[in-house]
Parts: sequence; C-alpha cells; structure tokens
Amino acid sequence: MRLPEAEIAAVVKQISGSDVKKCMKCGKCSATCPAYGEMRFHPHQFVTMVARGRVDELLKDETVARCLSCFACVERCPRGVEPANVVAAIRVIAEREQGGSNFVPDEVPGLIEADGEIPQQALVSAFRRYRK
Amino acid sequence: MTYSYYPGCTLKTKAKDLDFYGRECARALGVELEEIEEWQCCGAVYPVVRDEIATKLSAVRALMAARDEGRELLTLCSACHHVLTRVNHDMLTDPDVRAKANNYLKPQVPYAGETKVVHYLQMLRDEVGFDVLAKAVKNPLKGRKIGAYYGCLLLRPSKVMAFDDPEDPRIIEDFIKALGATPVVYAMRNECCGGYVTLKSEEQSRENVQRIIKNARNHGAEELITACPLCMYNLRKFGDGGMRIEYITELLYEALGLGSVQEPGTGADAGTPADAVCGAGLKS
Amino acid sequence: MRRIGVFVCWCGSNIAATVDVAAVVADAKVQPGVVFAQDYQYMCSEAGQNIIKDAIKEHQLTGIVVCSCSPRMHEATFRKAAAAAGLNPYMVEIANVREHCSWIHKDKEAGTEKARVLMRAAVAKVMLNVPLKAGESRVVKRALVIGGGIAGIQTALDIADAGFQVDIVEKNATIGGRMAQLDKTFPTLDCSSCILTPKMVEAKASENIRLITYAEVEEVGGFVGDFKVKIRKKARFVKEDVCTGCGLCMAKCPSKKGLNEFNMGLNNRPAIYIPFAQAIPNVAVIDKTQCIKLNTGKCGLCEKVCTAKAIDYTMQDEFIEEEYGAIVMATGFRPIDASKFDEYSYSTCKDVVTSLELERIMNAAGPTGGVLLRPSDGKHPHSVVFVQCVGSRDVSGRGKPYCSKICCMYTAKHAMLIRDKYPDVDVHVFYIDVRTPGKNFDEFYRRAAEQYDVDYIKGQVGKVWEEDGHLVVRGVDLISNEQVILNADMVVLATAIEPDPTARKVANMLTASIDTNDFITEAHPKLRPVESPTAGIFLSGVCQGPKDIPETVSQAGAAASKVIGLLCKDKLTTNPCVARSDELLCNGCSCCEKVCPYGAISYDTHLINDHGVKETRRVALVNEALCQGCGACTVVCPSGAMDLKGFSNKQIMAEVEAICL
Amino acid sequence: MPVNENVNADNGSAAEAQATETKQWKPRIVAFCCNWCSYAGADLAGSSRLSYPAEIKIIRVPCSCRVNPTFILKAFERGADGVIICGCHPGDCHYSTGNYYARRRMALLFSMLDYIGVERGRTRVEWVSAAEGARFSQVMNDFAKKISELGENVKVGDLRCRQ
Amino acid sequence: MQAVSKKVLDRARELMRDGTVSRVAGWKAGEFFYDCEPALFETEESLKDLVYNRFCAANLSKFLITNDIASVADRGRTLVLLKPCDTYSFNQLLTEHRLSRDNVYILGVGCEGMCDVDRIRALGIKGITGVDESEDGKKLTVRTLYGDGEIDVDGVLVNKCETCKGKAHKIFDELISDNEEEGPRGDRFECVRELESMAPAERFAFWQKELSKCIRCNACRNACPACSCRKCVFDNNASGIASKANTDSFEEKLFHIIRAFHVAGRCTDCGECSRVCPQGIPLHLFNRKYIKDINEFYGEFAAGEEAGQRGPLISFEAGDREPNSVSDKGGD
Repeated sequence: MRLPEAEIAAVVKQISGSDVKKCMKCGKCSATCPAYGEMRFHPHQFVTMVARGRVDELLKDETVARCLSCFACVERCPRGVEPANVVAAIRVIAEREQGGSNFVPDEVPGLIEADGEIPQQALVSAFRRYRK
Repeated sequence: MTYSYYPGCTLKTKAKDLDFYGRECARALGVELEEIEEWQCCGAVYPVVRDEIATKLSAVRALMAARDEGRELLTLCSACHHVLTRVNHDMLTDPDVRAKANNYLKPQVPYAGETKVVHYLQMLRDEVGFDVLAKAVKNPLKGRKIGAYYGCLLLRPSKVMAFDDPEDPRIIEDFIKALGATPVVYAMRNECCGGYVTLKSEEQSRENVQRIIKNARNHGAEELITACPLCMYNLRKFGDGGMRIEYITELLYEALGLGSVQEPGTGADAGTPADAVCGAGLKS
Repeated sequence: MRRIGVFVCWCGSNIAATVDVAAVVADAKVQPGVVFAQDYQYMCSEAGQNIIKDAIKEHQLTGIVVCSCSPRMHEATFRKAAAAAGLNPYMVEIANVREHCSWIHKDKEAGTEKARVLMRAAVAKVMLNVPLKAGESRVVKRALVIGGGIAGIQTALDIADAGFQVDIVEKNATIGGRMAQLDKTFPTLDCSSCILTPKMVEAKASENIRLITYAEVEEVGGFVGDFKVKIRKKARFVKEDVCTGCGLCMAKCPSKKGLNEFNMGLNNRPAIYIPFAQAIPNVAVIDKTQCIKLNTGKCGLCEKVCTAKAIDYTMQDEFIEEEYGAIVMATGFRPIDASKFDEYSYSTCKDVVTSLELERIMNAAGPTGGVLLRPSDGKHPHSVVFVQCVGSRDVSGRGKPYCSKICCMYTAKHAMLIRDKYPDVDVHVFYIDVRTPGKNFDEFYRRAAEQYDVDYIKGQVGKVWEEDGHLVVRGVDLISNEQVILNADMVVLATAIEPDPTARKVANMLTASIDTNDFITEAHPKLRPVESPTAGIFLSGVCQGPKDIPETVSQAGAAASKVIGLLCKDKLTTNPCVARSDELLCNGCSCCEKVCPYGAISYDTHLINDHGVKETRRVALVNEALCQGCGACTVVCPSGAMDLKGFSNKQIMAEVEAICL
Repeated sequence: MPVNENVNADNGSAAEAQATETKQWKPRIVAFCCNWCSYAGADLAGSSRLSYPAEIKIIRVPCSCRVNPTFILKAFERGADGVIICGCHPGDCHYSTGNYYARRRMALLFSMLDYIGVERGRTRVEWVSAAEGARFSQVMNDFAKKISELGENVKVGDLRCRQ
Repeated sequence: MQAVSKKVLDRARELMRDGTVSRVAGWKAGEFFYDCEPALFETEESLKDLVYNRFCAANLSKFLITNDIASVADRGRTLVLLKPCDTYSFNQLLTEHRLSRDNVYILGVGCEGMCDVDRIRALGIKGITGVDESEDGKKLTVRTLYGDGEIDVDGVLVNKCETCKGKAHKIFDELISDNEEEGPRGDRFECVRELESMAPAERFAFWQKELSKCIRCNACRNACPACSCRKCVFDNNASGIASKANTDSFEEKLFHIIRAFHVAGRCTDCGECSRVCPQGIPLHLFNRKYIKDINEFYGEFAAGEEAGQRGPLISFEAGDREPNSVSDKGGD
C-alpha cells in the first residue's frame, strides 16, 4: 500500500532533515544550480512542492538523477534550507518505491569498455546515488 | 608526525598517481603516512538522507581505526575526505547516528567523533607549513601559470567541511605559490565538473568542464591541478586537450625535485575494469 | 496586625480562561492575614481600580496583592491606586498570573493551581513589606549625544532649541556620518549634502551645542539625571582652534597612500587630511599610522607649510569629564563586509561594488567626479546589474537575519539615476521582494520600472564571475522559471547594514540592553520606542534598528523630546527599593563596597550603641541617591547586615517557602 | 461569577481523573529571574504563548546577584526539586556587573552541592535576555525535563517540612 | 622548638618591660599542660604563665577580635604571638578592617608543627604528665605516670599541621624562627580529591555520617577567624535562616554549607574548625573544597597571603566559567 502523497512529503522532510518552511522563495538555489537546464524541476521547486506536500510529480521525474550533489545550493542558501538534501530524499524515495534502479551492474562493463579511464569513484558514486 | 592514512579505492586503481606521488612527497617532507589496515571503501558519496546508517559504517570503521592508533586521519582523495569528514561530524553531533553506528559496530570503546580528519593539503599547510615547503622546493616551478581546481567536495558544505572560504578559497593557490609557480585565481574553480553524472550525461559534464576551462584560461591559467580523481577524469575527458591537468601530488613531486612525472595514462595508473569494480567493494 | 486584600483580575478571558479565578479568590480568603478578596473582569480599568481603593478604605487594608498581568505592565497603576486610597504604594505586590501562568498553560486545573501558589507567594511577601518612601535626586541640565550622524545632529539641534546644553561626541574627525556619503536621497532625489550641510553648520553655530569630534566615550558612571562621563579626545595633531582648513598641508603631504574612508577606499588621501569639503569642524587631522613624521621623526612638511601654525606632532589624547542628565545613543550603522559573499566575486572583481561605493562613484565629490565609470578600467559601463538582499534576511550565519529596510529604495534610486543620466546603460535588478512601505515609496519604485525601464527580475543571483573583460551574472527569474545569464559591466551589491561595531561597547558602558544583532533594545517596541529600558538612556537612528533618513529624523526628534521632558524636571523620584545596612550587624569588612557598581557604599567610624554596649565601629553607609537596588552587596555581606528594601532576605525566603509548600 | 464555571462542570470527570494522577510526584521548581532580562524574557514567553511546565514558579529579583545561596538551600530544604537562576547575558547586566558575581557564587555553590552528593543538574544558571522568550520557554522545558528525570529530591529535602 | 620557645618567652617579657606593648596575647596551660588556650597577660608578673610549646595550636588572630583588643587604641599596643599559619588569618582580618595594625605588635614565632594529645593517647599512652623534645625536634619523650617513652612527632601532629602551608610568616614586626624557608608539607587537597572521586551516593553517605555527629555546639564558628561576624546570621531572626536545633539531617548540612560559603574566599585554611570540633567532624574538607575550586576556576588564591587582597568572590573575569559547566561535568 502506497502512503498518501502528503505523508510521503512528510517522510521527505524527515529524512532530508531540511526545514522547507524556512524557504523565503528567493530562488538562489536555482540561480546557482549547474544542472538547472538538465532538470525538469528546479531546486526551488523541489523545496516549494515538498512544503506543499506535492511530491508525486517529483517522484515520477527521472531528471532528478541529474542533480550533481555539488552542494552549491546548500552552501549559498540564505535560509539554511539545504535544497540538495530535499532532492536527494526524493531520489532515494523514488528508488525505494519503484524497487528498480537507475543504474545496474550490467551497465558497468559497457561503460568501461567505452571508456577505460572511468574512475572507481564514479562507479561507486553512481551505484550509491542511483540504486536502491 | 605520523598520520593514519586512508587512500581510498580509486587511489589504489585509477588514481595511483595521486597516491604514489603523495606518499613519496610525504616521505621527503618527513611526514609518516601509515595506511590503516583493512580499510573499506568509504562509499564515495556521503549519504545525505538521515535514515541511512549502513552506508556510513565503513567510514566510521576507518575513523575508529585512526582513533585507536591515537592519530589524525589523513586523506588525499576529495571524495573520501568529504565522506569521512561528514560522517565524523555526524558521529560528533548527531546522537542518533552515533548510537546506531555504535550499536552496529559494537566497538570496545564507543566512537563519538574524536578523530580529526585532515586533508593532505591541510597537512602541508598546518603541519609542514607552506613556508617550510617553499624552502624544501628543489625545482621551483618558475613561470608556470597554474589554476587550482577545487571542485565541490573539499569545500561544501563549509559548515561541516571547514576547509577554506567556500567562495574564495586560497589553500591550493598558496600551495602553488609555495612551489614557485604563479597561481591563477578564477571564479569557476569551485563550480562542479559534472561528477558522477558523467555516466548518465556526458553532455552535462562537457558543458561544465568547458565553462571551467574557459574561465581558467581567460584568467591566464596554462595548466590546472586537482585533488579529485573524478574531477581529473572529467577535466581530462571533456577538456580540449590544450590544458594540462595534474594531481596536486604530481606537481609537488616535481617541485620537490624527486623526479619527473609521467604523462597521463602511461604512469602508474593502470588496472583492469574488473579490478575497478571489485576494488570498489560493489559486490556487497 | 496585617490586613491584606487580594484582587484577582480576569483580564477578560486572558486569565479567566485558564485560571479559575473564583477558586483563587476562595483560596486567598483562607490565607492568614487576608481579610478581603475579590475578582473582577479588568482590575486595571477605572472600575477595577475603584474596587481596590474602596476595599482599602472599607477594610483598612495594610497591604494588597493583585493577581493580574506582569508587574512590568501594571505595577505602577496599582501602586498609584493604592496611594490614592491612602495606602503606601510599596505595600502592593503583584502575582503575575497572566504572562507566567494563564498564557502559557492550557490545562485549567494546573493553571489554577499555579495561580494559587503565585498568589500565596505574593501574600507571603506582602506580609513582610514595609512602607517605603521614594527619595529625590538631581537632574543635570545637560545632555550627551553619542554619534554625530544625522540622528545625533537632529537630536542635538532639537534639545539645544529647547534651551539645554548638548554635547555631541563623534568618533570621526567630522560630524555628518553616513548621510554625508550619500549622493541623492529617496524618494525626492534631492542632494544629500545639500540638506545635511545646513544642519551640520547649525550644530556648529549653536551656542548650546558643543561638538567633541575625533573622540570616544571612555567611561560612564552615575544614573539617570546624574551621569558622569569620561570622554577621550584622540590626538588630531592639528590644533582645532588654529587650523583654518586651507588644505595646503593636504596638497604637500608626501604620504598619499591612505585609503580614503569617505570614498569607501575607492581612492587615496594624504596622511594629513580634511575628510571632505563640507567637514565640520573644517579642520585637518593626521592619520598617525600613516604619517612619516610621527613614525620616523623625519618629514614635517605640513608643519612647514602651515601658515596658521596649527600642526602639533606632540599632541596627546585628552580626557574630558562631564556630567549629564540624559544620554542619547546615535551610533549608527555600517554596511557588512561583502567579501563574506564571494560567490558574487566582490573580493576578486573590482567592478563588483557595494551600494555605498556606488554612492561615492555617483557623487560629484567622489573618486570619479560623479561620472559612472567602471573601477577596473575607468570605462563607461553599458550594463549594470543590481543584486538585492546581499546578507539581509540571511540565517545561514553569513549575513543578518533581519531586513535592512533601506536597500529596496536606494537600489530603485540608483537604478533610476543611472537610467536618467545614462540612457544607454541597461539596468537589471534582481530582487526577492520589493519592500516599499513609506510615503511615495512604491510610486518611486514603480517609476523606476515603468518610466525608466529598469528591468526588475524576481529572483536571486547565484554566481558572478569575470569572463572576457566583463562580468557574467547567473541568476534566476522565478516568474518565467528560467535560469538567466547576463553579461554586465558592473554589479552592485545591496549589502545588509549592521550596527556600528562601537555600539556594543557603548551600550555596555551605558548598561543599555542590546539584542543578538547588536541593535539597542527599546523599552517597549510600540509604546516606548526611543527609550532604552535603562532610565535616562535614549535611542536615535539606526542603532535601534534599520531605518531610512525620514524615519531617523523623526526618531531623533522623538528622542530629543524625551530628553527635554527629563531635563525640564528639577528633581527625579528615586527608586526606594535600595540597600540598607544594619549598623548593629555590620562588621565593616568592605566586601559590599567592593562589589557596588555605583560607589553607593561608604564607611563611617562612629559610636554605636549595641544593646547598651557603646563602641566605636566602622560601618557601611548606603547613599540612597546612588544605590540602584541591584542587591550585589546583600549577598557578599557575611553577617547579613546589608539587606535590600522591597526584596529583603525575609521576603524572598517567604516567597520560596510559599512556593515550596 | 466567572463565566467559565460551566466549563469546569463539563470537565468534572476529566479533572477528577487528573486529580488522582496529581497524587503522583510532581516536581517543584523555583526559578529566580532578574527583573531586567529574564523576568522580561518570561513575560515575552507568556505573551508569545510559549508554554513550559506549571511546576515552575518564578520569583522576581532585581538582579541575579541578589540571589543568595541561602535562598537556594532554603528552597531545597523546603522541598524544591530544582532551582534555576536566570539573569542577563554576561556583559549585558542592567547593573553592569551583577551577573558576573552571581556566576562565581553559583559555580562554587553548585560544585559544593555536587561534593556533598546532591545530584548534579538540580541547580542551573541560564542567561536569558528580554528578547529571548522562546529561549526562556526552551530553557524551562529542558530544566523541568531534567528534574523529572532526576526524580524527587529526597537527599536534601527536609522531610519535616514536606507535610 | 624548645630553643625558639625560650627566646619567645624572654622577648615577650622584654617587650612588656620596656613599654613597647601594654599586654601580651599568648597561650596559657589549662588544667593539664597540653590544654593550651589563648590568654591575655596584662602584667609582667602574669607572664610567668605564658607558654609556647607543641600544644599551642590555637590561632590567636581570632582571639584578638573576640576580645576587641586590637580595635581600641587608647589601651596601648598588644603583643601577639603568631605562628606562620596564624599570620594568614591576621592579614585577612586586616583586609576586612577588623584589626588596627597600629595597635598590634606582632612577634612571629617559629613553629615545627603542633601536636595532638589525642593522637598521642591513641598510641596507647596514658597518664601523660609531660613531654620533652629531642634536639632535632623530630622525637618526643613522653613522660607518664607509668614511665617514659619515645615517639615520632610526625605521627602525632595536629591534622592541620600534617599539610602545613609553609613556615614563612606573612606579616610580623619581629621574628623568632629558625625554619622560615621551610616549604609546604603534604598535599592539602588530597583529601578533597579522594572525596571527589567517590560516587555521589558515597559522598552523600559520607557527609550524612559525618554531619549527623554535629551537636551544634558552635565550637567551629567560635574558633574560626573568618567567622568574625559581630552577630552570626544563624543567631539573627531577620536572616531567614536563623536555625533552631539540629532536628533533622539537612539542617547541619545547611549550617555547614552556609558557614563554608560565608567564609569562601576568606578562609585561610587555618584548620581550627576541625581541630576544635569535639565530634571530630572533618570540617576543613568543606573549606578546602572551596579553596581548591577557587584555585582551579579563578586562579591560585591564598586568602591572607597579604593584607588588602581582593577576594575571588568579590572579583570576576568576563570569561569566567559557567556554573552549569560545574554541574554538567558528568552524569549522575
């Protein structure tokens, strides 16, 4: 049984540790985001939508994986909201919910074949970030 | 001074240069790096969500190992430094994480964040001293215009990392200066290279890297240095080739007059893809 | 025999909703000593006060307890009512059953029980109260204003106008403050110095005003009506009464590398300098850190060229000691350091400037003669981007949690002035909210957007960097939901303002309370906005909180009127709750004297009759006019000779016992 | 007649149930608050409706330096389970220096109480300004929680005075 | 010590004779030779009873103020004999203006440690009639009804002398002493640390046991030179703590804690409270705790080291430690 949307939003708030109510809607997170163009929803939208309990659309969006976890939004947010943590929480919940992964070990040999220089760090990160 | 040293998996495989030259230089500077026994991969990314404990445990083990030796824990890879520092901060400040982690690991003496995690650069600045380092330089890199590329993980979030001013950092510039070269300050040095997203979207990384390299070049940089294997990968892969990219330790090795550094790809960095996966502990 | 009356206020439903007032009354009636108890909807109303007065008369009450709101609210009201009914006003105790009880508890039973206990404690205390008589103290008919900006100047002018003497202490070499640095003022766009200079001149000319510039308050003693202040007048190395302000020394001085503070360090000034053309006093000052003569003993050029013989390298700091009846804090503000926000590249790019720097660039007396030029290469800019809220409303620790209040308006002013003077320059303003509450303020901002085509973008800037000889601004437009990247020749940061760093030190000397942002706390945010809770200390201008010029001037006038009201009095009634020493118990050990912050305790050796034994003893004496009633002496006194009226050992113990019962 | 007598009647049974509960131990806590900062901070907590347990009763003193250690010992003797002293932040004392003296006295007293075996944590000093209503409430909640954890003050309570 | 003793007695007589002083505050034997108590000698003739021996532990500083000798000028100067530790108390009383320096002539008398007759008896020695000292002062020959025996001085010292602060006089007009440079003996805070290291419940039990012995005789208060109040708060109804009898367990704690707090920062650790306690309660453990805390929290401070000091409880530093750091320092 899937939880109601509002309750999932509450889980997002809880596991992200982010106080989304502190947001004053200045948009600095989105102004600073290097992955802005790659993502359908932008950091400030994540914060606002989670605050409003509207997480379903966010959970469906695959471009959430494009967040670089560069923490620039966390660093520069004047309100200490930590938008990247909200994005991360959405991604984790989406992966847990769907049971699937955006990245499977089967992909690795192909990637390495294509580019032998890929460092372990990238693979491990991708596993951690993209898998359940 | 002896440090417990945490190389991390990438430094054992793809980034052997970062590790090898780092150890050589430390020895030359009279700093002892003792690799901790049976370390495990730190996980490469810090698990931001609060309900993850298991993914923090290998970092806690490493921190605890250093604590048991009574030493500070030295890191070289930006990602490892990031993960270890943040997990340590959790252990220090978050009673919930602390209780759970100790519960899992059941150490003889519970761990509460006592270890100090030190990056190689901080060791050079605070333990060796950049002034002493400058005197140890046998082969000053005169005339070379070098840009520091910090990336994200060393600097942010600054409240936890406490590495340097997150928006106008100077530690690598001071390092470059100590080696006799001219540091080039450019605004993009703390912007993301694309990180692991490169596996999903090369385009995104290419765009980021090219913006960084353009900005560095516009400010007069002729080469870049970094402490992160993933940054190195992205910068080399998506750079235009005209910009030489090196690890901080390679530059240091050269300046200390310990020998010349081999060209990228031909040096110690070699390994099979299988090594990469196994070494990274992905089988678990 | 004590006859106590207890009065329980409902405060409408404020108390009655959580406290069963009838139960409190019933409980009061059975307390020993209580002969009368009653509740009423509003005890502070006239009808309520009449209930108290009538009961005092009818039941010959010797003391009363009012269970009501905080004593900080209505203690004075009820004391007056008691006095009107012939009861000594200090025979009144308040049980705070609103702020400390009904308002914070939801459970009525718990609330009622606590109200009972608080009532009992107050009854226990009032049983031990003794009638007190307030004393009198003098009022020195002179005021001190700390800070010579527009706030201080206006306060001083108004006080002087009422016929009282005022001293202005200004830490800089000239009065004028921040307003002197501004080019134009909103929303009228009149020239700042054109309206400020006449006030500065007036202050100089006034017979009642003494300007003590290049000086700082060093020590403050005393209390309302009778402050004793020591002022350090820093050595100027130029005789103030001799210098003619001709400026020849400035021209000849070989040490010209000092940063010109008046121009926000955008250009240089010599070691000997007059801060700006309209400075008052129009007298030079030597920067001793920069002067060659003072540092090496060589040079002395200024002395040679000075025809008035005003230079004196041997000058020392001087101290002025003066008495004042009232003190006004007008210590002003400064912009925060923009290098804390280096994502905007303030530290590394010269063309990223703060708003106050732009004021100087736009000003005819500024470093560029009033021509808008890029600081990096002196070229005309074609595009200017303004970033608002740099460090304001910031709780991350880098900035200030409050709104700096003036930035929206001055940014609109800057944008409008640039567009007016240079129509070829594109102006973009990144804003979070445009806040324009003020007469003609929103109209002003709309004019910038509508008539002057200033491009207002709702969203913040994330990063500014330099590329190919211009600046690149990456921001967000939240309305179109786009990340925007703009090229700009200049970026102007509307940095937050913060209280001047001297404010904390001065406030501590004055024992004026200060908030976590270092703004001085007012006695009441709505009803006593220009007074500090410390009697005799008044607040003028930004030291109390961010405000613009019209607001500063009105507050300055309000502070002045409070000062005048105080100085008009010949005597002040003093707090009778002061320390008292029992000479029969006193050991004469001097411990109390050492901890008294007011020097209110002295010693006398005289003949004591201790229950028939006559002895000459050294005993403590309290000067009731100086004692402020803190009670520090009572605790260090080992023998318990020293006690505090109104808060005696026995009274507090009685409260403790009533609470713990 | 108070209007809310009806409300009382309605809640009769609930109140009774609670009355039986109150038979259980409830801490007694005395808070000494200086008039200028902490008492005003308590007022602000009240006007901001920030609750803290009703077991805490405030005694107004002009300054934290007015608090004689004997008051604290007296409170314990009379059955208090915890005593907290609140004053202006160091440096902000209305009387300039009062809280500095209080700080030394209380440090020594607290150490002595510990020395004779009284549980640590039954006494506390907190600096709360007039502007810190929220902090006042927080401090009181924390202290009440601590005292509840410590339980009844059997060690120094004067049993004779308890009846 | 016998050599010093003789010189002291001679010099006292001399000073009286030549009119330098009008009286002598010293010690006099009571019923037994070891019951030496403070006494005032108004005539040269009476000085025959003046003694200075191993049993003159009493601190004469307090004696001066209880008799108001030193505050009255028109009675001429008084000679007072002060042992090194007594001079601290004298200085403290000077600081507190309880004495007039001009009215007193201080003869600093050397001391090698006072003996506790109870400890001699505890060795099983009964019927003591006198003692003689060995040349080096380390041995005592105890004469008894049943014969003589030799014992070590070290084993029978008064408690306070076991941890002597040193043999230097902090104030004097004239000195008769041959061991002025001798430093402190033992660690006076050892006993405090021992107690501190116990579990809270053990400490509580310790004090419960010790203080339950208190009979409220006020001997400690009467002997204490810092308890110099003209009227004690415990005797003063207006203080709110005037106490009754020792009816319950907390009352003594209250009394002793308040007493210790009243003298905190003023107590010179003269040890008289414990010495005079008929019940043998180690009251000095309270005072030493305060002294130890003061030293640790606010820097070394020895009350009475010199006259005119500003005590630690009437001073402060902006960076002083927070009281909670004292109570938060560990779990309970």
